[in-house]
Amino acid sequence: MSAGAALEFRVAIREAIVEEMERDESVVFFGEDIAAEQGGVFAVTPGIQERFGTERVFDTPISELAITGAAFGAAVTGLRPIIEIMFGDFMGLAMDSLINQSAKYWYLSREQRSVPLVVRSAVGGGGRFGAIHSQTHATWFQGVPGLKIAFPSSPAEAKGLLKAAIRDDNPVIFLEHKRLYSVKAQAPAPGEVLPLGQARVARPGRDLTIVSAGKGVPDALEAAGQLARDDRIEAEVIDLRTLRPLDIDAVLASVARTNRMLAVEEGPATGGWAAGLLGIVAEHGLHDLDDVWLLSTDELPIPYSPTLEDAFIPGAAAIASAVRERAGVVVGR
Amino acid sequence: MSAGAALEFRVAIREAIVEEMERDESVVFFGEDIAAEQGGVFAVTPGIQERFGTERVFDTPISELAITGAAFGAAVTGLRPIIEIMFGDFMGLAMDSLINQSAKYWYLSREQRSVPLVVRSAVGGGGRFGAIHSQTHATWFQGVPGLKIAFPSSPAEAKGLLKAAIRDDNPVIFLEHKRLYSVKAQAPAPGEVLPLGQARVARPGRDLTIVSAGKGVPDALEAAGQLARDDRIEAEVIDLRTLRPLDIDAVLASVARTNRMLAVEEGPATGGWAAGLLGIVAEHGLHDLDDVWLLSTDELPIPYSPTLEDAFIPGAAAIASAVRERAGVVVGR
Amino acid sequence: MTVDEQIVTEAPAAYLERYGLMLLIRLFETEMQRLFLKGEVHGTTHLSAGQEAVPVGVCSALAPDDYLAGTYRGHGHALAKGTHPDALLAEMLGRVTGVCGGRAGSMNVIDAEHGLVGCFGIVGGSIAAATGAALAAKGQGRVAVAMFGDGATNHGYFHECLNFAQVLALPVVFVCENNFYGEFTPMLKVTAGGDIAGRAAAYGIPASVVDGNDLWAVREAAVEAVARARSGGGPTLLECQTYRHHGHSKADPAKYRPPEEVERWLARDPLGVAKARLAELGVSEQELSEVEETTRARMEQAVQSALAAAYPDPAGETATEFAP
Amino acid sequence: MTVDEQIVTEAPAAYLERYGLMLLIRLFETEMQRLFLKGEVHGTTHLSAGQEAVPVGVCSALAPDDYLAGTYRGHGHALAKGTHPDALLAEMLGRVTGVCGGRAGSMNVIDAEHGLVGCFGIVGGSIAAATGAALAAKGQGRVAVAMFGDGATNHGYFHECLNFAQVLALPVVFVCENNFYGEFTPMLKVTAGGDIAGRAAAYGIPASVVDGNDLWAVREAAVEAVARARSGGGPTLLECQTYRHHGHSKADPAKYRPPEEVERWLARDPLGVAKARLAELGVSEQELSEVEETTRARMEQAVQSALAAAYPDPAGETATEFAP
Ligand SMILES: Cc1ncc(C[n+]2csc(CCOP(=O)(O)OP(=O)(O)O)c2C)c(N)n1
Ligand SMILES: Cc1ncc(C[n+]2csc(CCOP(=O)(O)OP(=O)(O)O)c2C)c(N)n1
Ligand SMILES: [Mg+2]
Ligand SMILES: [Mg+2]
Repeated sequence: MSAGAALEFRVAIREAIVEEMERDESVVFFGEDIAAEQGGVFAVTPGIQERFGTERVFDTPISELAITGAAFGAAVTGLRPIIEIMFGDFMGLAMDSLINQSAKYWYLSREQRSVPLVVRSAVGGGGRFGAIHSQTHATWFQGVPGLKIAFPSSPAEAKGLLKAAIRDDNPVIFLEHKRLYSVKAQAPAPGEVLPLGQARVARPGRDLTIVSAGKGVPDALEAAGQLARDDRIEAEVIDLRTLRPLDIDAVLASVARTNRMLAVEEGPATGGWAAGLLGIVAEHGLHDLDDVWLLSTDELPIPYSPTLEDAFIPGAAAIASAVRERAGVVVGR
Repeated sequence: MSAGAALEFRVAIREAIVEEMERDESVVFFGEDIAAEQGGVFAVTPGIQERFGTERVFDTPISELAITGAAFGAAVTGLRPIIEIMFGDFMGLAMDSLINQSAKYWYLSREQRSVPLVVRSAVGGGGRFGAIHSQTHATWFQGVPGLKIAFPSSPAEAKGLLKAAIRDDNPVIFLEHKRLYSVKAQAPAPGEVLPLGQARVARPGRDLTIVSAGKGVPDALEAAGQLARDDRIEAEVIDLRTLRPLDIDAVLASVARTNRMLAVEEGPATGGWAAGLLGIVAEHGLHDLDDVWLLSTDELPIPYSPTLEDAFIPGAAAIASAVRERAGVVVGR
Repeated sequence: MTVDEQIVTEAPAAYLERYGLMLLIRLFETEMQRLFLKGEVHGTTHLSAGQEAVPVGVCSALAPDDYLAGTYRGHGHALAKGTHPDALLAEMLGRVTGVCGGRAGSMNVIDAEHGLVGCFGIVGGSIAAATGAALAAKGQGRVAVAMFGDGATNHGYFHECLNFAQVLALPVVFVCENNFYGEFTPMLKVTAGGDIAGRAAAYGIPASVVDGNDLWAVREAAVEAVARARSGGGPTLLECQTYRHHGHSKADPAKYRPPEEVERWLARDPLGVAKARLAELGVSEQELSEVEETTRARMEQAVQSALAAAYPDPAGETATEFAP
Repeated sequence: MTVDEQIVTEAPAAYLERYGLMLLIRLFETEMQRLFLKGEVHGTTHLSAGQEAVPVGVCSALAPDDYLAGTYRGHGHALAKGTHPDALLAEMLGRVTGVCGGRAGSMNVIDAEHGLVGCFGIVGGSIAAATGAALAAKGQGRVAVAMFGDGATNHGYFHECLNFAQVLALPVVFVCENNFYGEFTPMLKVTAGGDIAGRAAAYGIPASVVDGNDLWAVREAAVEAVARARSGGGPTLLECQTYRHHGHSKADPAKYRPPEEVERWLARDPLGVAKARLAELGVSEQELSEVEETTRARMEQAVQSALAAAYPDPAGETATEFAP
């Protein structure tokens, strides 16, 4: 990532859409209330309709089945749709077409056509939105071959990954953590497009590997800073970037160096991506491992009340103390 | 399981429904074409409407949103619905109400009401039904707190687990592998109700643990028989019975004895339940483990053509050779 | 007694009480806004000020143990169905005395004791919940009501459930609060055909367009629909035309609405309409102010008690994933 | 030239060719049944014998590069849109020469080269696929058609997509093949209102009821609807009433249908109807038999070539999860 002006996460998303729409006429963008003056409920996309017109950018009825199904149909006949399913929690309504049409088309058609399609949604807890506006839908889709799932951790990552997702010829589920929208950080180099399916070392370290994605990455980085400062523990932080495909090689390479791995997920352990990652790492790298464990949420819906929600979601402090408790004695100096 | 006459899997399901409907007036049963003379496309439920009348057993329009939503609404106001979503592949259409209404109600209402509800579907490949009538939807739902997921492996298990699911006060997703419907085996003791959330040792063994669910269990048992006979490898087979909650303790106890574990899933490794199980086992039992690995499917949709489908799905032979290849030298005698 | 007779012969006192309930909702929403700005209400909230006549009129036609499924814009739905304002407000503030112990929050309130099946955060979810409750209600002699917005009528839930309910002749009333906007998008822009009540014809369901700012009109339509449902006549769709005084949610200044339109609707504030009608019916200024005073005091008491309540202590929570 | 003029002035030869196509579909279905019983077709299959006039009439109104989305009962949809019978049959038999290399099978055929967006195994999926194709088609001067059954009109996909398409004035034609049953369940038992074409009014979409066993009637309605779509007039719903000669799928003997009903429909076999009409138009016996002979030979050739083809070799498959 080269130097640049500070970029807000929501603006990074907007810039990626605008740049790709300028680059390729076949990119279209639609969803509920995304074109209206506000530019969606998180004010991510104002001005885009004004810029590209109502044929390429439009509001739809509240119809998740139609939005997703229409995006599929359009994607296999020449357009490259970006759609917004406002909150990830609504993705259950959009699931059928994604898994039974978009995800399978390339294979079933014996490669007659691919399905260039991006589905953006706001995900995650911590915003006091309650149980039905705070979920992260990644795990509902992670087991579906043919889908990619991207989960950026910073403004620069958001821009680079979204540009990649729009250019990608496969259906990409794109997760935007709502507590990142207002984060400002270094902009990427102009035109930068990041690879889908390639994790990155967000912070090198020798004592253990912390793997996460989305909002978990800045939390892990903050925890790593605390651990380095207070406990002289040097944690390596891996940003998965995509949850499908999973860059197992990058994780294995890190674990081969550190021998310890903590996976941090804002979601329950059972059926979560973090447990699955541990499993695949154990399968391939068991003899490199001195310890592996998970930091996840309780096996409960996400609560509304601030006291409950704060205790529910693993943040930097929880990550740091998870490391201290389980590995402090062994790896601390 | 006590001795008894041979029972066909589809009849086991039917008997469970009939017995529970007789036992409890509030149990109702509806879905698409389940009441019609045929009793559903797999002829599982003929005669039930005749027996219990059209108020308690009825056919619905092709409306997965309405069926699942109505089942939820009925469950929190005094009925105990059993619904059929014909093929598991259609569960994407039924997902919203299950995850956003049924799964969260007990918690969000602060235990005002529970949601006694069972969702039956036919799942799995091997029937030449193609990519969109062969999926197993367990992993789409496994990460959703508040849901139970049962996956029986035999007629007796089907009957006992379905009776438990109907009596359970929580929403239970019930998977019926379509290649089990015609299996005949020992009937359970009359009135037997099996626990949800408790795995069972389907075959004891000292050399390694094979964990599976549903159709994978008879396959693993067959493989274990071959391995014992041909390779003098004694595999312990664990039938998970439910994929949520996961009976980690049972798996850990087995692995503590055998030190090796193979998880067999008819589905891809990425995002699958088997990888997640390995991960949680690794978290809690790393130092008991000499080896862990997965037998899963390619990361592709399920193909139609017999040659492709047969190669795609891991059966007994694939399980046996997976064990021979990875563990034969170490544990074989 | 016919429905009309029931409505007409009712004493004005009953309407005065309903006016009090409408006012309670209004005051509740005003407090919500004030408390939101003070940081006491968290996340987001959807106010129903301007729409009070709909839930109050509808619930006036229900028995206490009939079922109601409301939406994320649900404070009025809950209060009209009987949820205690103290418990509702405490829930909004995330306090342990909330009707759901602070777990649910503004969009997901459940109050089974008062027949509130729930408020549903998914557009269309209330339609499905009420359809299901009607399945149970059928055997219980009860009726179920779904509240939902104009935007929800474009959703698959609407279509599937109306068809399902009619096929099974379920005792359910579908009440569309048509406030002419779904979030920032005008109803006519996304609703083909432009006619919500008219959509009922597709299912052979009787429907009517109701002045949703007139308590009397809403009540009359609801009494008829509820009677039909209870007597085995199946579902009804009521399109109650109304208007929200605020934006969609706390973050929305609602600049997309033409000022003349807003003014026109403000001039027909359901509270004003009801007050005028009560005067016509001979209710005195003093009777009115008494009710207003009581209501204000009730609301004040709700605010005090909610603010005084503790936040839930995560360490003390005994939540279980599953019912035993 | 108006639509009516187009239809009327067309030479009988064009209809003779279409008759040949209908016959091809019928023969295809007959072979499918025979081959199923021989174990060459696997899993399940849904035959469309009796419904041939619908896809043939509809596709006769389309340009080759217009889009069609069909269903699991899709052999007729694919053949009418131009899929080669050899490639289609080979797909059914799971052979490597199949249009999808044997990967897709009976319910999921895709033939992009011929504008067949796909056959969709999810009820209602074809409606969504065509709606989406219409989004692209709009800028391409093309039209998209959705084929679906009566049962699909109770699905959320139907409602959401018709509304969506009308709001955006998309160039799409919604063709309901009303064969009066969804699996074993009579349409009237689960379809409130009992009127499919009538449902279009909810969206302000023009609709008509069409004799789906009369090629001429279907074609006429389709030509008009396609012209409307292509000229920016938006969607149309056509309810084509027809009947399937077989059960729902291979396992279904269709005993739930009253014998008189079956007989009534068999007496109006679309092939018979077409033959009689062709005779009226002056097509000779000999011309007819020539077409029949050619069609039979074409089908025979498809069977031979499909049976001669290899099964895919799993070891040789080069499938990738993702497009590069
Ligand atoms: C399925 C679904 N899609 C989108 C949303 C986001 N959303 C919340 S309210 C709303 C507008 C609903 O409009 P309407 O039905 O008219 O009800 P109103 O808010 O006007 O009362 C939208 C789009 C949601 N909650 N659920
Ligand atoms: C969403 C969904 N639900 C259920 C099914 C199972 N199913 C396949 S065909 C069918 C009946 C469809 O009836 P109709 O739409 O009238 O079409 P037809 O088969 O009569 O051509 C059903 C229920 C399915 N494939 N998809
Ligand atoms: Mg509205
Ligand atoms: Mg039909």
